[in-house]
This record gives sequence, structure tokens and C-alpha cells, in this order.
Amino acid sequence: MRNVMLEPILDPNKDAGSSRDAISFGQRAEPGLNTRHGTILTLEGISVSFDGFKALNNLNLYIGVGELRCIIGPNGAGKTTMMDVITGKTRPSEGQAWFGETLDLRQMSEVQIAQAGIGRKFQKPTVFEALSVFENLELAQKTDKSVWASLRAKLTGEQKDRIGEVLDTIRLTHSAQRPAGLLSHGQKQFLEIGMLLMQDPQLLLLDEPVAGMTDAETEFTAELFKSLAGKHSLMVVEHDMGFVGAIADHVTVLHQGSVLAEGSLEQVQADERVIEVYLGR
Amino acid sequence: MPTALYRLILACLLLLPLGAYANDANDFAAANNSEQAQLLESWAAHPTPGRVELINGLQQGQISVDGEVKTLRLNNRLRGLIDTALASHQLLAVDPKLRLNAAQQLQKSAKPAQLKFLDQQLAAETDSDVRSALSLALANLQLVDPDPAVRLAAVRLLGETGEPLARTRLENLLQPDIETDASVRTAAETSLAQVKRKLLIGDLLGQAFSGLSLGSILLLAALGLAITFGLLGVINMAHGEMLMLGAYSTYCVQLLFQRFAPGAIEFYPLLALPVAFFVTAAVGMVLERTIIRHLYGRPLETLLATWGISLILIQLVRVLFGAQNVEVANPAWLSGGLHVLPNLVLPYNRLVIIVFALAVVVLTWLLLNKTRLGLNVRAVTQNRNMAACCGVPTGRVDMLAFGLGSGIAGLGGVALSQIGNVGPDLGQGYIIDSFLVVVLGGVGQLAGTVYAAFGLGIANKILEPQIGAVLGKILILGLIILFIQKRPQGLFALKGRVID
Amino acid sequence: MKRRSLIKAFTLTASIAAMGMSWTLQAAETIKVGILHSLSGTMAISETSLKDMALMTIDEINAKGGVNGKMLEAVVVDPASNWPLFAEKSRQLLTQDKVAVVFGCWTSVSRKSVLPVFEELNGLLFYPVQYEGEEMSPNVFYTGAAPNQQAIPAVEYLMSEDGGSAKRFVLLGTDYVYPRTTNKILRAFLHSKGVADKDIEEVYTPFGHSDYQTIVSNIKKFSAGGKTAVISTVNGDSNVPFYKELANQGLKATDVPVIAFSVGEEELRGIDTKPLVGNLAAWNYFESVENPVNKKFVNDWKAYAKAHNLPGADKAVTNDPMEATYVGIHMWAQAAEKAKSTDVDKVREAMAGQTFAAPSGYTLTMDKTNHHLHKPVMIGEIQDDGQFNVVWQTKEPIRAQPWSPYIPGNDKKPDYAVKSN
Amino acid sequence: MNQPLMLTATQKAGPKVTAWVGGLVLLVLLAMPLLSLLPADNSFQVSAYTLTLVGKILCYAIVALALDLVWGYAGLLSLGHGLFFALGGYAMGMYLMRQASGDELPAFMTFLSWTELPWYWVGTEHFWWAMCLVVLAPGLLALVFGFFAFRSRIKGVYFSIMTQALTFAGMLLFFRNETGFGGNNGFTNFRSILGFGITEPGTRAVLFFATVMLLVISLFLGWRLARSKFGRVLTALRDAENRLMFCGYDPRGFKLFVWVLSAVLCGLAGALYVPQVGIINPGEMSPTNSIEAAVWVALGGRGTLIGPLLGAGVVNGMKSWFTVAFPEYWLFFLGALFIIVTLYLPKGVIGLLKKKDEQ
Repeated sequence: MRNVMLEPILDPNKDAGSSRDAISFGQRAEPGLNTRHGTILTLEGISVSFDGFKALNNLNLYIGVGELRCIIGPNGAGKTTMMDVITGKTRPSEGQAWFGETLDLRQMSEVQIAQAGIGRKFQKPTVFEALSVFENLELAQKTDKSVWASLRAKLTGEQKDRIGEVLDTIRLTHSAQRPAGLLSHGQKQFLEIGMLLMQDPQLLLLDEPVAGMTDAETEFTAELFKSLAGKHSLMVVEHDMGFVGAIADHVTVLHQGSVLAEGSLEQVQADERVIEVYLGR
Repeated sequence: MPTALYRLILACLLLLPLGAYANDANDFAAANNSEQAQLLESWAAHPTPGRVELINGLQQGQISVDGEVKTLRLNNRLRGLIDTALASHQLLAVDPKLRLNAAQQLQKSAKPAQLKFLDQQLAAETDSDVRSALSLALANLQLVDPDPAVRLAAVRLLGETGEPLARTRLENLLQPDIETDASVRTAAETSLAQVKRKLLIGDLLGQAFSGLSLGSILLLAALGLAITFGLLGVINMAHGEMLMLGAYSTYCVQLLFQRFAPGAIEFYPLLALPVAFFVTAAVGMVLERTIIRHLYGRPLETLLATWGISLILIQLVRVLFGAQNVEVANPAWLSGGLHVLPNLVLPYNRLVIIVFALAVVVLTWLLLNKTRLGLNVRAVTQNRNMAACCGVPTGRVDMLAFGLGSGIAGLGGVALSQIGNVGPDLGQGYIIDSFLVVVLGGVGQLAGTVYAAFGLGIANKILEPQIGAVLGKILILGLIILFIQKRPQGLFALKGRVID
Repeated sequence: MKRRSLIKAFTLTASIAAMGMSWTLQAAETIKVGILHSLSGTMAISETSLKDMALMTIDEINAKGGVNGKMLEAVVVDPASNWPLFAEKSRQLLTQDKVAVVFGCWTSVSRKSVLPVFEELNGLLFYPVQYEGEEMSPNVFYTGAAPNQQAIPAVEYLMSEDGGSAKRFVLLGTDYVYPRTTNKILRAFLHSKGVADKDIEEVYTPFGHSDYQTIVSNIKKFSAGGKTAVISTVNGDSNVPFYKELANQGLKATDVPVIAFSVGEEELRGIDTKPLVGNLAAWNYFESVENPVNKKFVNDWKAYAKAHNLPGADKAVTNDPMEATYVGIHMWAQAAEKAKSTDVDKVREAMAGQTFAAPSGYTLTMDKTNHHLHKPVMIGEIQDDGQFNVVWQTKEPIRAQPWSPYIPGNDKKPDYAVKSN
Repeated sequence: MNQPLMLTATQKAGPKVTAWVGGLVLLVLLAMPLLSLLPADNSFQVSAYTLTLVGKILCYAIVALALDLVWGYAGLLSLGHGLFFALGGYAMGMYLMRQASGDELPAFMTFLSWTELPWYWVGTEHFWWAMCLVVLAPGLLALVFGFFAFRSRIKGVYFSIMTQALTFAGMLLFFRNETGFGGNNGFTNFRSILGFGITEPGTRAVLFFATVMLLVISLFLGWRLARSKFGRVLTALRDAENRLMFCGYDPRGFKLFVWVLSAVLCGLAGALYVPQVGIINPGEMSPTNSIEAAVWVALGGRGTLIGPLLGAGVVNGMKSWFTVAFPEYWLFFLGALFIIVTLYLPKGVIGLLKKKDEQ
């Protein structure tokens, strides 16, 4: 069934970039996500501490539906920890974490969160090295992921086509049958992005997606993300300012576990405190 | 009892011809078992100084008849009687220490026939300790005295002791229609209560101690593993065999002492410690360099390889030393025990092992936290590549760390050889426990290992009297499995950001 | 080119299947006898010496010209203390190597594991170890003691004046069938002697139990209630820690004597015996018994151990199961001579009533019907030199009662050997 | 795990290899029971010894296969599979004991003066119920243990050690005579199964045949699993569990399924093992046995279907051979084997054969 709230965004004649077509959305499996107030992710007063050290300190962050948000910040600012909190790997000691209006992320397991429609790409690209690229995508595909289903699972032609499309998008068509373990770093990055696409989540968390990519690849990735934005919400953690500049309409600076500044890249870069702690000039 | 009677008996004793003692020997040598028993009993009742030599000889199982020394065929019954007889003779000795020991022996084994003699000795005794001990020995016999007053005194006296025997004596007294006198009965009841309280304390202390002792043994067994497995992440299934090698080195050292320094045999364990340490450490390092080195980062493979190693080591020892257990004797200063309470003996070797275990822990801790090697080890175990970049010779560190772990296992082996048997399979009995201790404590956590070891030991000893050794062990295993469900990282877990 | 590999794979499995068929080469002029003792694994500790003893005895017989003019050829296999492997090996000995007789097994479970095989193939097994009884197979000759040839006389001795006239008993054992059954028989026996249940304490420990603190202190507590004796059926390996604990807690044999049924000279080799002096063991043979046969037996053994430099040869000792092995093999040889054949049925017939002058100093007789030896019972006191000093022994060899009268229902059991199926 | 190449390779080649080897070996194995029925003088006759020996090894092969499903594919090294094997065996053993003792109590109970059967023996005189137990006992135990273990994400070494503790506890429990399974003697001296004499050549042949069938079935099962998406999920789970979770798969279900399946296979193998070797006792639960099983898998090549079978065959074949040829030294060989395999044949024999082919 289709998600009512996302309806307007899916209006075909809103914008039709060539890259856009590659990413026709698969049928939605998860229950409708209530995003009445236009925010898809809400973090309020989140704190996490490891043996005294506060990795996150009263963090507040809101991501709007269809927004592409960049998160920057010096090392140890708590970027990855924040992602862990969102994906349920780390439980916050205080604070609220909502997906849409109704889903309390603190109560959900990683799996539930993933199934609810949050996809994550890890800092270090992690793919299933023993499986072929094709199989990687097949596993990521949005379908019934229960034990019984996967015992009986057979790929429909439609699903095969979908995988084919994504293979094209991430330019791995020719290595579809190669074990993912043999891919280059950049290719693995793309494969993992591809898996996210197969998963077709509503909120994508991308941890340093363009690390180890050539400029061309980076450029292409930027295009890809832009095209994703709108129909999906993205949260990108990146150090590469150029890339951030290329994609970001909205940037958040993390420092010592809480939000230091927020706004357009220009605004942020103008901000004294940011220059102080981050750009270090 | 009229003292006139004593004098009479005394007179009779003195009247005995002094030459009689030589005949005693002949009589004894000639007599058969039961006659010998009667002789001994009568001697115990009427001791005379001249006979001490003879009885001392008997205790050694020897008797000199007409100058020539014969060895006797004694049995436990006679041995017991000899002890009693000797004791009552030693009451006549000059040295108060001897008299005290004698009196304590008699508390256990005095016979009614000796009552008169004891009574008279008590009257004559000057040393206060001996007096009290003697009066106790007497009290045991006086429980059946016709005079209620005497019985009452005796019962009261018994109440003072924590003797397990006193308890049964009082209980017997309290059997229906044994003791008729009401006042004595009530006194006996109160005394019994006293004794029971004292005994209970002893039992509880005893349980606690045996728990500690078992814990210390588990600790020694597991400590080496805490390093090889906990720090290096090597699932060293041959760890048990390291213990075994340690024990066998102890055996060899003992042999060498017997061969070359019989005089100093008492102290062979002291030399055994360094020997065992270096032997096992060497073996460990060789294994590390030749086999385990290739398997870092493949924990499950190390499991199989080390299992193979253990098989080889076991069979090797079988071929070299034979399949039978070998004899490792406790030196005198490690055998026997400390009499804390009448019903609480703390064996020396267990005391020593507890202390030793703690000492080893402290040393290991210092080594790991206060030395360059320790620093390197921790560095390597936390981030091999980084450490390598910082110029830490990871290879050598691995080797040394593994050697250290094995060496400590060797030390454990020395300790085990003092309480258990030394055979090729020695290690097999400890490997699973060791792993459980380490896992329970939390991998890489020295403190955790210590807590886990003592925790398991004490838990085991609390359960054993209730549900028996077998069920106890099963229950413990079950509990551990459940515990690990709750705390997969063990008692002491390291928290931190999830790295992916 | 996958095919070749597959053929390899196939030949591998095939060759494994063929393993069984190998080793069937027959030597006509020799008589093959199987030796089935664990040489590796936990039981190697006890069984290895029996293997060597068997080989020595076979040499001895061959030196005298063998049996029926043929030399004996020993086929040694290693069941590796693995019970199913015992069954497999015995089947191999009987069907592949076609041995005339098998000498072997130590634990009851190994015997029970091979029993069906021997009965199915009508083989012949000589079992040299004392056991719990409750068995009498026509295909087995039991040269070890049945409970009434070891346990009951031992208890009688403990209750006698010389034994210290014990009133209370601790039945301590490792938790398996032999101690369970023996203690069951003993309890019934003690009842018949008027000992009340409150004066009997039964304690069991797991295999390889090494921590006897609690048990020993309990024994101490128990012994305060009257003259106590401990009857130990503790299994081999656990004895050392047990005795060491006794010594440490100052429990002397004069106070509480311990009588053991599975501690012999071999086990004492692994124990520092000084603290044990005065403790007892009940067997049908001790190395220390003095008679010409035994002198020869012991010397031969020491010589053999030296010659084949067996480990620990310098202090090689003999013990009861070794003697039983020795007696068994000789009796079989005699029977084969008498039957002029090694055919199992003929030999079985010839075995009935066979006699042999054993190292124990008695002339032992194989019972006419029940396949057990008539054996003398001896009580030995441990000495500080690791030997036993015999303090008591029966006048005559005693007939075995494999079906103990103290176990209900046994009165119905026949007194002759019948196949269990 | 560090051999993605080999794994995919075998998955590609999986069906072909299985078909070939399966076909060839199957022929021989199916022929053996028939040949065993020939008169003894016939030169083609397969002796009962060979039949039981191979039958035993086949049962071990099934265990190896089952273990490989959890270790090779799901990356869970169990050191406790001996327990499931033994449980299945004991369930079958209970039935056989009841057959042997008829209306009376089993012998070991009578002479330890048990007056009546413990509750868990009820119904074991019926073959069908015994068969249910064969499946239920290991299955349920695996289910419970697995549920807790996987819920709290116990994996790797921890999992192995926990399973080892489990089987060790089981062994101690069955050693107790009060437990009511014959203590350390276990069950022996069986007579008949479904009314047929256990020592009849016919019965032997049928049992052997059944074993072969079970092996074939479990191979087929394994093959289907390995080929299905389920198999791929397992592989993924083994290599990157977190990634899989963020793909929206719940690893627990997958682990639990394969874990229980493997346990049940072991149970069935045990049930066929007991009547063929004629004894079941707690020794089967000793940690040593389970570790050996792991070695069969490692030797043959884990993550493949044929490998474990080869491994089980080779090791046990050697065992039977060395213990005759060099009784004193076979432990050396076995030990050395472990080491060499782990050091030089990380992919096992299968890996070796493959390498040969590629040349």
C-alpha cells in the first residue's frame, strides 16, 4: 500500500531527472508512517555516556520529510554514536527518539527499526563478502524477511528487473556475479548504497559515503543523493566539505555530543564558534 | 571415692619387682593379638616410668626381646591401644608438653579402667593447661560415676569444650533412662547446646575455608588462560596440558632432589616453581612460534589446533612417564594442618596454595600494568596494527605473552601436584572449569577472573553439602549458562561505541 | 576437470570401507589370541600394564612350547577407552583376525559393551577385574572377584575385634554401577548384621572428583558418633586427592580406617604412602604374599618390564588384576591342551574345574558351573613402602556368588551360565 | 571466516559435486547391505564387521553434516553436538531396553532395586513414541538453549564454550545412576527392534539402509538450504551480522531454525547409531567427542556439503586403522592431523581437491 503522507512528493511531474528514473520506488511493505508535522526523525535531549564519558550530551535534532541533512563535526563529536542511537544499537540514557510521530525508537530493536524504514550505511563499507554482488542486493531487497519466507523465496521477474536497475545505477552490472569480497573500496561503497536503495527506506543514514571514491564517483554520488532527496529523507555524515557543499541544503554541526550550529553551509561556515572548534582557523 | 584405696593400689604398683619390665617385652612378643590387647589395656591402667621405652618401641612397630630387635605385625586396634598406653605413661613424664599431648590423646581414648590413675594424676598435676586437659579426659569417664555431683561437674566441664566427641557423649547421656538425676539432665542439655553452638561455628568456618581453597585452585588453573585466551584471544585447549607439564616438572625436580640432595628434599617445591614456570613457558613459546602464530584472528581454528597439541602432549607424557600416575609427595611443612578449633583443621598445603594463588595474581597484575612488557601486551591485544606501527615488536610480544600465560599455568601445575594426582590426564579435568572461570569473569579482565574463581569455589562448597557433589556441579554449570545469557560479556564487561 | 577429484573422493571412502577387510591375513601355524585393553584415553592408566602382563604370559607359554604344539600370536588392539570402540574391536578380533580367545576389558561398561558381540559370535572373553557381579555369560570367564569374594569379607574383618570392631560405616564411592551395586549389597549385609541405617552413610562423587574437603570433614563429623570405618569404592584417579585430604585433616587409620576395593600396588605408585599407613585394601592377591610361585611371578614381571623397558620399569609392581590375567591365560592354555583344540565350546567344557597354582599361594579352581574362579580373600594394610602387609586372609578359596543373595530376586537366577539373550 | 572465494565456488559447483559424489558413493553404499546378505564363503560378501563399521561412520557423517550447517554456514561452532547425538541415541535406547526386558523393568534398574519406571520412561515401549522422543528431546533442548543464547547475542567463542558446558553438564547428569539411564554403563545388550533380532543380518542390512537414506535426505536438505535464500542469509549472517540486521532481517530466527534442525539431525543419527553399535552411554556426551566432530568438519572442509562427510570418513577410518596398526601412537597421528589441517588446509580436503582441479 502507498504511503499517504509521502504522496505529494511522489508526484511524477515534480521533477524527472534521468538518474531519477532509475530509482522507481518499489511497492511499500511497511505500515504507513505518521509524519503529520513533516518531521520524520525527532531527537530530543539525547544523552549517552560510556563509563562517565558523555558521547552525546542533550542532543536535539529534527529531520524533515524528504530533507537531505548533512552532519559535520570534528572526530569524537558523537556522529556515529548518534547513528547508533537512531538505529537502536546504543540505548540513550536520557532523551526522546521518535521516528515519525508515533514510533519510539528507544523501544524498538535494530531489526524493527530497519523494517520500519531506516536504512544505514556504515562508516567502513560492510557488505556480505562471501556472496555475489547480485545476492547482496537480493538480500537487501524489500520483501518479507521472515525465516519461512526466505525458505520459500523465489525471485519474481519484477524483482530481478529491480535488481538489474540498481546494478545499473551503481554501475556494477558487469560484476554482478563476482563475490562482493573482491570489489574495490569504492565499489563496495556503491554496493552498500545500492543495498540501501534495494531496501528502499524512508530515512537513510549514510556514514561518510564518499570516503575512498574518485572525484567522478563522488560527483555521481552527489547527483544520486540529490535525486533521492525529496522522496527519501537522508542524513549524511561527511568530512569532505566539497561534497557537503555539493549536496547540502541544510547542515548541522556536532561538537562534544551536542548541536553546535545549524543552517545552510554558508551560515554555518560563517559561525564563529564553528570556526573556533571545527575549521579551527 | 575413699583415698585409702588409692594408696593401696599405689602401694601394690610400687611393690612390683623392678625387673618386671623386661618380662613385659617377652610377654608381649609371645602373646597373640587379643592377649597383646589385654596387656596394653592393663599397662594403660597402671603405667610405670620404666615401661615408656618399650611402648615407644612398640609404636614404631618394633620390640627388643633379649637384646635383639624384632619388627611386630600390628593392626589398627593394637596401634590405638599402644597410643593410649603410651599417653598414660607420658603423663608421668617430666616435660609438661609431653603431659599435655598425653592428656589430649586420653580425652579421645581413655578407658574406664584408667579412671583411678587419671584421678590421681590430676590431683598431682601442677601445670594448669595439663590440669584442664586432664580434667576433661577425666570428665568423659566420670559421666557414669555413681555420684550425681561428680556427673554434674563432668557434664558442666564437657559443656566448655567444642569437641565433637563431647557432643555424642552428652547425647548418649540424654538418651531416655540413661541419666536419672534431673539436675544433671538439665545441665547436660545446656552443655549440649553450648557444644553444638561451638561445633556449628567450626563447620561454617570450615565450609568457607574449603570454598576459598577450591576457589584458589580454580584461580591458579584459570589464571594462565586468562592471559592466553583473555588477552591474546587464543582458545588454548592445550592449557590443561600446561598445568600437567607443570606438575610433571615438579615430579622431576622431586626426583632430582631424591637423587642428589636428599637432605634438602623438604624444599623441592620451592625449586619446582621456577623450573615449572620456565619449562612450561618455553613449551608455550615454542608452540606459539611454530603453530599458534599462524592462527591469530581465527579463534575457532586455534581451538582445533591446540586441541591437537593437547592430544600429542598427553600421549607424549604417557610414552615418557607411563600411563600411571606418578608420586609427588607433600614435604613435611606442607602436610598436616592447623588445629583452629576441635572440629576445624586448616590443611597447610591448602593455606599455602591460597596465599600462593593471590601472590601469583598480584605478580601478574604488576607485570601487566607496571612493566614495559605489560604495556606492550595490552597495546598489542587492543590494536595489533596500531601497536606494530608504534614500533612494538608484536611477534615477540605475542610470544612472550603466550609464554607468560603458559608459565603461570605451570605454576598452577605445581600447586595442583600438591593436592591432587599427577597423571597424563591431569589437565583434562581442569580445562572446562578454567574456560568457564575466564568467560564468567569477563574476557581480558584479571579482576573478573579472580572474582569468578572464588565465586565458583564458594558456591560449589555451599551447594555440595546440600545436594551432593554431582548435582552441585551440574547446577553450577546450569547457573553459569544462565548467567552468561544475562551478561554475555561476563562479570566485568568493557563498554564502548560499537565499531563497524 | 572435476571428475578426477570425485574419483579420488570416492576411492577415499571406498578404501575406508575396505579398512575392515584388511588385516585378515592368517598364519596357519600360530594360534591368535586377542588382547583388548585401552592403551590411550582415561583407562590407559590401569589397562596398559594388563596388556604387558598378557604379553609376558604369552611369551612364557610359548617358551614352554605353546599350546597343542602351536605358538600363540598376540593381536593387540587399542579400544582407546571408548566403549563403542570396544564392541567394534572385539567384533574385529573375532571375525577379521579370527582369534581363539580374547583377554581384556577393565570397566564394567566396556565388558557390557562387548558382551553381546561375544555372545553373538560365540567368542570367548577372559575378564580379569573385580566387578559388581549380576552377570554370568557362557562366553565370559571371570577371573576377577565377585562382591562376595572381596567386599563382604572385608566388612566382616572391619567388624571383627582386630579390624577395630567398627560400628558405623561410610560407604564412599564414585557414582557408577560397581560402587552402587557393591554398596547396595553391603548395606543389605550390614542390616543382616544388625547395623541400623543411621549408622550407614552412603556418599557418591562424580568421575574424576578432585576436591574431597567437604566429604572428609563430613566423615570426621560422622565418626564422632562411634567407631567408624570408611569403605571406599572410589575410582582410580580420585583416590590420590581423597587420601591426601584424609592425611591433611589428620584423620588417622587408627581413628577411622579406610578400606578400598580398587586401590592396589599399581595405584599406590602414584601416591605418597607415608600418611596412608594402616589403611586397608581387600584383594585376592598382593605382591607381598610370600611363596615360591609369587616370587617367580614378581621376578619374571620385573625382568620383563626391564627387558621391554616399559615406563617406570625400575619400580614395576604386580597387582590383583595382573595376577588374574596371568591365571586366566594359563588356565585357558591348560583347557585348550585338555580339549586338544581351541574351539570355544570344547575349551569352555574343559575350563570347568581347571585348577592352577596361582601366585596368591592358593590353588585356584574354575568353578564347574558359574564361570568364576574360587578365590581367597586377603586384607592388606598399606605400608610406607607402597606395599601391603597382609593382616588377614581366608583359610580356603571362596566360591563366587555373582548373583548376590543380598539382592532381591537373585534367588531365582540360575547358578549356571546362560546367554543373556 | 576468510574464504569467501571457496564458499561461492562450492555453492556454484555444489549441486554438481553433490550429484556426482552422491551418486557414486550411494551406489556402493546401497550395494553393501545386499552384499552383506551373501553367504560368508562368497568372496563378495561384506562382513558384519565392515557393515557395522561403515554404518557407524555414516552416522558420524550425518553428525558432521549437521554440525557443518551451523558452523560452516551460520558460523556457530557448537562443541555440544555430542549431546544431541546422545539424546537421540538414548531415546532409541530406551525403546530397545524395553524390548529387551519385556514386561519387567530393564535389568540395570532391577539390580539397583528400582520398583517402577520413572515417568519419563512412560510409553517408550512403543516405537512411534520413541521416534517422537528421538526428534523432540534434542529438538526441544536445542530450541530452549538456542532461544536464550541467540536472544542475548552469544556468539563465537562464547557460544562454543557454553555449548561445551552444556554437554558436559549433560554428561554428568547421565552419569548419575539416579537419573535413571543406567549410569555410566548406559544401555547395552539389546535384543530386538520391532520384533526383529538386532543381530540378524537382515536387521543389520535394513538399519544400514536406513542410515544411508537418512544421510541422503540430510544431504538433500542441506543442499536445498544452501541454495535457498535462507542459505544466503545464513552466510550473510556469518560474515556481517550487523549489516544483516540493518537490512531488516532478524538473525535470531534464522540461527534458531538451523540450530534446531541440526540438533534434530544429530538426534536421528544417534538413534540409528545405537542399534548398530549396540551401546549408548554418557561417554558420547563427553566434550572430547564433540570437539572431534568439529575436526571432521574442519578436515573435510566447512561450508561445503561433501567436505564434512569426507572428514568424518577419513578421521574415523584412520581411527579404526591406526588403533590396530600403531595402538600406542595413533593419538600422535590424530593430534598432528588437527594441527596440519588447521595450518595448511583451512579449506579442508575439499579445498585441496579443488585446487588440484584448477591446475
